[in-house]
Amino acid sequence: MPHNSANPIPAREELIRDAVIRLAGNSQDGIQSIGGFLARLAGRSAQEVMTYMTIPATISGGPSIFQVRMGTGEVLSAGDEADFLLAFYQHSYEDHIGFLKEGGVLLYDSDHVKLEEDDHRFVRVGVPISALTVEALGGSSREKGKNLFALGLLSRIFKLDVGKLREIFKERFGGKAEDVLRNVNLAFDAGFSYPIDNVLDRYFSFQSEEESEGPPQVTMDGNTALTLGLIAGGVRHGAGYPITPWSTIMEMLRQQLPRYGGVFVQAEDELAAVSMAIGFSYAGRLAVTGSSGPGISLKMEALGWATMAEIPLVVVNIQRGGPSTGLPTNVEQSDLLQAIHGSHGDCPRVVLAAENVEDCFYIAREACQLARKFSVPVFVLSDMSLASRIEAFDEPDLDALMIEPSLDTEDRPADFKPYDLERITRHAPPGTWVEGGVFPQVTGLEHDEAGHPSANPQMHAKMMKKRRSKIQQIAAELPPSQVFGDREGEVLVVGWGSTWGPIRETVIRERDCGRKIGHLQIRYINPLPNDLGEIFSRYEHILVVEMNDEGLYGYGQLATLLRARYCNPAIRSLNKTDGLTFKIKEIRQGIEAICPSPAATLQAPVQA
Amino acid sequence: MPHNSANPIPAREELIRDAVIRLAGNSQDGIQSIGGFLARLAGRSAQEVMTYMTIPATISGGPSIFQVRMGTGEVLSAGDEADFLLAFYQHSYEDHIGFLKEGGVLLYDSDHVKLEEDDHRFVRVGVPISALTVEALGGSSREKGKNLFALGLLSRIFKLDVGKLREIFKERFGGKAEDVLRNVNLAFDAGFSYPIDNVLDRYFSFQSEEESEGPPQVTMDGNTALTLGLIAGGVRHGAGYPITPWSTIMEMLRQQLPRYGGVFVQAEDELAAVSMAIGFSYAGRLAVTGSSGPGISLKMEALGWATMAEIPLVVVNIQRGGPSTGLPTNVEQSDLLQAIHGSHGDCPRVVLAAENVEDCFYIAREACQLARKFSVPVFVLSDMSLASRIEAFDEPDLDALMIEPSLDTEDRPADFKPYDLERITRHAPPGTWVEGGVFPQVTGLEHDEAGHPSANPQMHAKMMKKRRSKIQQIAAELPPSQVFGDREGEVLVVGWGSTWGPIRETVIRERDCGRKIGHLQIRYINPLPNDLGEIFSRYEHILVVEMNDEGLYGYGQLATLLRARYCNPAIRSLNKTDGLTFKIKEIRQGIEAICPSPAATLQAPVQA
Amino acid sequence: MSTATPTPVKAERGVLTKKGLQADHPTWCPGCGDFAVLAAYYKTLEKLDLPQQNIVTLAGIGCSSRFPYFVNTHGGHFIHGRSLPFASGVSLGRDDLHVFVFGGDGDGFSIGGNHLDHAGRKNFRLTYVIMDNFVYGLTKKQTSPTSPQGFKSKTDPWGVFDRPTNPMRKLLSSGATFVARTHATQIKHMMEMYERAALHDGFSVIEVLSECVEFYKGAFDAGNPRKGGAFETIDEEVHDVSDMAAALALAEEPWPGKFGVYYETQQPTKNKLEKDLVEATRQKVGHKSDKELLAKTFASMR
Amino acid sequence: MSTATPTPVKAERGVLTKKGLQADHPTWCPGCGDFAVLAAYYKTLEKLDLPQQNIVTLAGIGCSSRFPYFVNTHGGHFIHGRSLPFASGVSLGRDDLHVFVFGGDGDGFSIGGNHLDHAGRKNFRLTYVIMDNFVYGLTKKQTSPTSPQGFKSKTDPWGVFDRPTNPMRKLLSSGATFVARTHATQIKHMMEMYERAALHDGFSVIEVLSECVEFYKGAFDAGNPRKGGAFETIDEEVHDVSDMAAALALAEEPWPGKFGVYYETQQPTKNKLEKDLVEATRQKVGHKSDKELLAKTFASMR
Ligand SMILES: Cc1ncc(C[n+]2csc(CCOP(=O)(O)OP(=O)(O)O)c2C)c(N)n1
Ligand SMILES: Cc1ncc(C[n+]2csc(CCOP(=O)(O)OP(=O)(O)O)c2C)c(N)n1
Ligand code: SF4
Ligand code: SF4
Ligand SMILES: [Mg+2]
Ligand SMILES: [Mg+2]
Repeated sequence: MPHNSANPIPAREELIRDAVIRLAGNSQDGIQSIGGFLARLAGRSAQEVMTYMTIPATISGGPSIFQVRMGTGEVLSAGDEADFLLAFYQHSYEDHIGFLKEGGVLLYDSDHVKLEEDDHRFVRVGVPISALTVEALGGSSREKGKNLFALGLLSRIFKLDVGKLREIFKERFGGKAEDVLRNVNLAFDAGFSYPIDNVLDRYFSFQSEEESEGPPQVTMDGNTALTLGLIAGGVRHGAGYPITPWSTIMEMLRQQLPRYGGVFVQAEDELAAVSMAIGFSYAGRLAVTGSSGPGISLKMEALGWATMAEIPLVVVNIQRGGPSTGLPTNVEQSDLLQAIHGSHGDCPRVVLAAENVEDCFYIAREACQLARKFSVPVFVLSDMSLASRIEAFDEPDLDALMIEPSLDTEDRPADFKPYDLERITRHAPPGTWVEGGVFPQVTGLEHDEAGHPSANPQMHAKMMKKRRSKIQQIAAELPPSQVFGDREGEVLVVGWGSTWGPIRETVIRERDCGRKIGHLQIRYINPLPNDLGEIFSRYEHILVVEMNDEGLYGYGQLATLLRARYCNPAIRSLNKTDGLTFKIKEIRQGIEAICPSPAATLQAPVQA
Repeated sequence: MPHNSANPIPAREELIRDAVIRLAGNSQDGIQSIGGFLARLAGRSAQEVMTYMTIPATISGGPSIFQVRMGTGEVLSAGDEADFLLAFYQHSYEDHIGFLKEGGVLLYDSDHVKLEEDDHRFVRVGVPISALTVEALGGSSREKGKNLFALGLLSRIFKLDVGKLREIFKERFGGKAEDVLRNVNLAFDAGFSYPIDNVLDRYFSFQSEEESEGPPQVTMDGNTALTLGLIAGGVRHGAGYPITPWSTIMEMLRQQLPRYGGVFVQAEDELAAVSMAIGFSYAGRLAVTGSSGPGISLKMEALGWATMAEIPLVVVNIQRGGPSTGLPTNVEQSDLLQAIHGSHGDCPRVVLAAENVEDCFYIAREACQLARKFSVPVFVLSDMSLASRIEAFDEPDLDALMIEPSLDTEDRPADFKPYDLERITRHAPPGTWVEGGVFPQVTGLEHDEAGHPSANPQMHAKMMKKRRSKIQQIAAELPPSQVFGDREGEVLVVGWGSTWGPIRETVIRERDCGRKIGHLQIRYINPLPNDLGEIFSRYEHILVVEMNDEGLYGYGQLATLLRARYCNPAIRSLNKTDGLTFKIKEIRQGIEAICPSPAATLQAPVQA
Repeated sequence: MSTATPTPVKAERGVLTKKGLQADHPTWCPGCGDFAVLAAYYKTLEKLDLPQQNIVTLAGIGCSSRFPYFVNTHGGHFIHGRSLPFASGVSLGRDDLHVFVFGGDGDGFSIGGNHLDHAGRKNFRLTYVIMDNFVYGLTKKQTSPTSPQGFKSKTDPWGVFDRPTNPMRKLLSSGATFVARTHATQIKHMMEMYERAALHDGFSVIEVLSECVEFYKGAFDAGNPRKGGAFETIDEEVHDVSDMAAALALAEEPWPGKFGVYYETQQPTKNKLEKDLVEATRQKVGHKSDKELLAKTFASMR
Repeated sequence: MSTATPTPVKAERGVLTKKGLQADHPTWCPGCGDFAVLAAYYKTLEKLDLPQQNIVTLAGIGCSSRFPYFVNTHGGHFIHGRSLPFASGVSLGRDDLHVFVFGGDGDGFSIGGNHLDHAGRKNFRLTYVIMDNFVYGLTKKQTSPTSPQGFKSKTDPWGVFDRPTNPMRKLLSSGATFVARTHATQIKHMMEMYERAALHDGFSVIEVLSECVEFYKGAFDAGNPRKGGAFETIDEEVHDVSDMAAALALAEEPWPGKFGVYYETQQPTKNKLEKDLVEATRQKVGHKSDKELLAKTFASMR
């Protein structure tokens, strides 16, 4: 992080590699915006950053947290424990003090929080945040601006780049009434100039990192990255229905697509949404639909049609806690088997899963490519934690990645068949002229090559094969799977989706302790890559880590697929369904349970 | 079969054990009714019978067949080849002559069919069926009655019990205008008195069997049996929407339930149907909903609610060819994984599958018991072939089996909790008084024991366990799995649903050839019985036979579950998706492929 | 006939009171119109003094649909848009219950719109209250079918341009046998509508304008005299509530339109029609026991 | 703006003829009313002489919905009840196409009823023909929402007792901008309705009474002069087609009611509204290329 010479902080500072800061308050307090500002600042400072947020399920607000982890190395998870806790209220303090690590700093609003007297595990710093904010902004502000006051405090403690922060404020609030930006700066300055020196004996400063040569960093949450990935992949049409946490994708598409000449429709329900999206695709406009849990269930019938009729489509599922209405604002990975098997009949389709925020962009784009190339519906699985988590990543190279959509109404020859058994279907949308003037039928009934209904036994078997083979061909074309860490050894930890970060961090730590261990995150879930069997054979234990239920027989959903395919009893599961992301500690315990290592080696780092 | 002394047929007869008779014509010709009469007659004669029917998918009719296999031993499948073919039209002859075994009898309507001159593999018997029927009934009848004429012919050839047949006519047509029954008898008599002796040199007669002591036989199709099973299980309420081949169940329930004080509603769609059924169950009336493929997909969201809210429900799926609209009048077993995994989230429920027509009754009844006892949705899987196939079976003992429904609005104590973690939920429907006057909430949100929404991580984990454990408890209570044939050996053939008959017959024949082979039909698919692993360990090969696709990796849907659970690579698959039931030959070839036997031994019986 | 009849009303239960009816404290935003809808429901139940264990409060999904948690009756929080078929099953399965359904405009007119049409024409005996706030509250400000043109939502940031559903025309068209409209700020009128709806023998539906202060502040000021609007009620001396064409014409009136009962007719309920069928059929089969009836069916298949 | 525009109309294509429009021989029962509906469609297309490759014939599921197979245009046979949102996507995705949708009363009024309401109010540019036969044909005689009371179906063997949907009231209530009614035996009238619907710039819907000879013979004789019925058409000199209340009143007339255009209004189509939005937005962003636009978005997130 570049040093800001205008910053008048004296020198008693401590260099740190990364810091986990948890902000705990109510959702109305604008906790998310402090988090957002910090994340963006980190991105602009070529730092890694990851955020983690919980939102109350009720509208009227309620307890909410935002956790930021920023650092100069690679930041892989939001952190099991916090180095700093900023508590706005008594409940914030009580509910979250358990997350503060021993020796950590507890900052609290002394106007609202009363501490337990005899708890001396932490550095305790009380600041009358509410009173000082009201003072700074004038009495009418009803404590609004506390978040900016707190940001000022943090900026001072962490020697943040105030110049860059003010730029970010300007971008964010510049368009609004003038006094909005002025108030922002007033509140911020009040925090920044608070004499924190008197109560805190250290400052912190992130180890400076070479300003890298690479592309600039961009900072956004997973739903934004996914949306931009769809646009880069050439999606210009779509339809959806609101549901948390999918809604923000549909809102952004609705707002963005008109610029690109496209349109997104808020439909009357998810059945209409998926049907309309299929209509767009049938008309030659690769389309997206999406939802979360309940809404995805409603799309199952129509999705079967897209497989049968061989129409390309991208389907996004931002998973949340289930079953049924479940836990709408918690994370879970329990819709995997539905994505593969949720429609009636043998209904092959592609299922991909994004590893992290950056990957939300790349996988969405790849989904578009696969959908088009193989004329098939492609599921993109993300989840609540990726949806709202903010991360910084290298700005994608659009010169290489941008796919301009095109409408394929090229003439078709007289022998054109919509369901040619010799070829992968390439849908001819209306407007396409067919030499000889016989136009294609597209249908959800089993059909012959011309699209006419057929219940001929051999034809059904052949068409089943046609639909299955193209998915197998995708598998054949997949890049080799990438194992991180040891290429053979005691344990291979396997995950999918957003468990990527915690697993990676765990594996790094375990290797530091001398364990021979690898990490494989599966992005292509249906079809699975063909090289997994060989990879699995190089490890004594395969531990599949998933945020879903252990099921009736003690293994999770991805584990079901892998065990069925490889009949390898070394494939075992680590599951949980508590609505929270995996902690490093939990995964380490899971590894320890199937493959204990000498106690002494492990003890220390697990506590770290 | 008892000898009918009024029957004036001379003695040149051949005793046979069973006969496969295929009737091929158009659906308008009333082919089904000949089949139905034959089946009922067989049932009344303590004979075994099985029928097999294809229906054209279009309304305006078209080629249709009905195949009857009757015999004195146990009849397990409808037969790979026909002993007799009765062809009404040229297309009937051309399309079906391939099914007639060499040396078999080809009866044909010489008014409509012209034979290939030089094909002398069969005994060929032409009868001017159309002309003689018109003659018998008078000119105005537009060839109606041909079916009864043909039945007359068959009665003569097979020495059927004409007295009993006339009784059946009377029951069937007695209520109608007098001349209807007269015409029936006229047409029948014309066929019966046709001098078939002049052209056919043999008669056939079924080996007579001791008239058994047991209960009388009843004859019906699978959908009827399933409907009666629901009634015996205490279902008095339900809702559905028409779809082939589910519709006949809903029609029968709609007609029958009012007698029992119940009601069945034809809803506006499947989403409404499942919701209404859940409403009945919530109100304390165990209810059924059902559909086939597309309609089942539409129920997935609401079914998740029933799992989450812990409401009992019976869900019937009469499977047909998929995906999408697929093959509405063909058979397939491709909705199994959807039944288990089709709803979003980890959503445990019970899935049962009926083996044959008789089992449709028993399994439907058992589904009601399980739903009630464990307050959970229970799927009953049947399929198109069971739905319309007619079989005779022992009349169930209602004294032992009948379950009278009761409304459980017994008072609940003051500490009553709708989601007590210590107990299996027993739903308290409205009308129930709770001591202390605090009434329960029932919900699809994750909740605490009182039914109040809760996103507490530990509570979610506990409730997931509660919902999972009761399904595991069902597994613990299942009866031991029954293996037929060899208790250990080379091959265990495993099936589910309607493949029971063809597999059983195959295994009998294979054992006759000296192979050490067993048969296990799995009726409880979710949860699976706990003793399968031990059983599988006693065989070299486990062959899972299913009418669904081999999937991306070469195994079917039940095989996926079994391979995942047991990680036993000996579990392999025999699949097909041609919309037809398995032939004995196909299964034998599948066995041969994984486990070849000395060629000489096998050769002869396969041709048999 | 084996379908057991419900247990008799408990003697020990007392008179219904607001306190006895309160359950969880509502999680709605302070100022949300839904509080008044709830208060009026409590009062109506107190007035009607129904047996508490026979009252059922059901809902779909939405802010408004959290209703059941706040009422101490048997409660069911179902899925989005399907509360009507769910409630219809409850009503038809148990004619002794008093079934009330609550939900939002998205729940009722968007995803659930078709069920309204069919529950209406089939005339299930229940009361359905649509708490219309012209916006999606729970999912935070997307366009609803009733959002007026020009309203700026997250899915129409430039202002809604699709023509909205005409709620009263939709309700009338459904065939519902009691159709009324009220405003959450007009407690007395709201209670009157509830009471008439609850006493109506058939499918009764009420649109209540209930403001979402978080996402659509001031939406219904035009119908609120205290905010300078006009709360014009229907004069049933003039308007013939049994005249469908007249009711439909009322529905075409410009915003904010009229409040009160638009339409009411007496038609046999689905509950009664099915009950009559059961009675006629039971009569025909000689009131045999279930086992005898089933045995007879089997015998006919020998 | 990168969304490519469609290829121009082929010069080589000839004038549309019945022969060129015929495809598979219909699988309907001999005498089914649907044959006439098909014939009138051929004739209307001939008369309009649209570019053949730009005509799209779509359907749900049902006897009537097998329509696309019998017409030589781009055709899509979708799933039961969802043909309207499917077709709306086709229309909105490609404003150069001529989208026609066919389906039955079950498809349209039962499972698909909600989509009608929303496609109507959003006014997608397409023509929807409901081939109403008052019964479920394909699934063999169950009650349909339009089955009249007393009709004996397999699900109401004692005669339907639920009140049926009033089809015209439902269509009008949806907000469709062109609503008409015709009878399959009245070819000329049917063609006139088709043509006006096809030329209407918006969501046009026609109910055509098309007899199911297999399961509901004689259902529409009352509207067929050759069977002693009355085919009374609407006199547009008297009936103001732009008056919704008048149209709704027409819908309340007793069976067999009137035939012709009940309602027509000019409202901006969804197609146009979205196109205008695109144009205004493209203007605002300076008609930049897709890559430039996306790059700018990324840059704002640095
Ligand atoms: C199948 C399904 N789709 C979407 C959602 C998300 N969702 C919950 S409530 C709601 C709409 C809320 O609006 P409204 O019904 O008007 O109720 P309000 O919150 O305004 O009272 C939506 C879309 C869901 N829970 N289930
Ligand atoms: C989701 C779903 N439910 C049910 C069906 C079965 N189904 C096919 S067509 C149809 C209704 C047919 O009636 P209608 O729409 O009036 O068309 P018609 O055959 O009378 O022309 C039904 C219920 C289906 N294909 N898909
Ligand atoms: S968001 Fe609106 S509808 Fe929901 S509780 Fe708040 S004010 Fe009420
Ligand atoms: S069943 Fe009826 S609607 Fe279907 S094709 Fe036959 S006559 Fe026409
Ligand atoms: Mg609302
Ligand atoms: Mg119809």
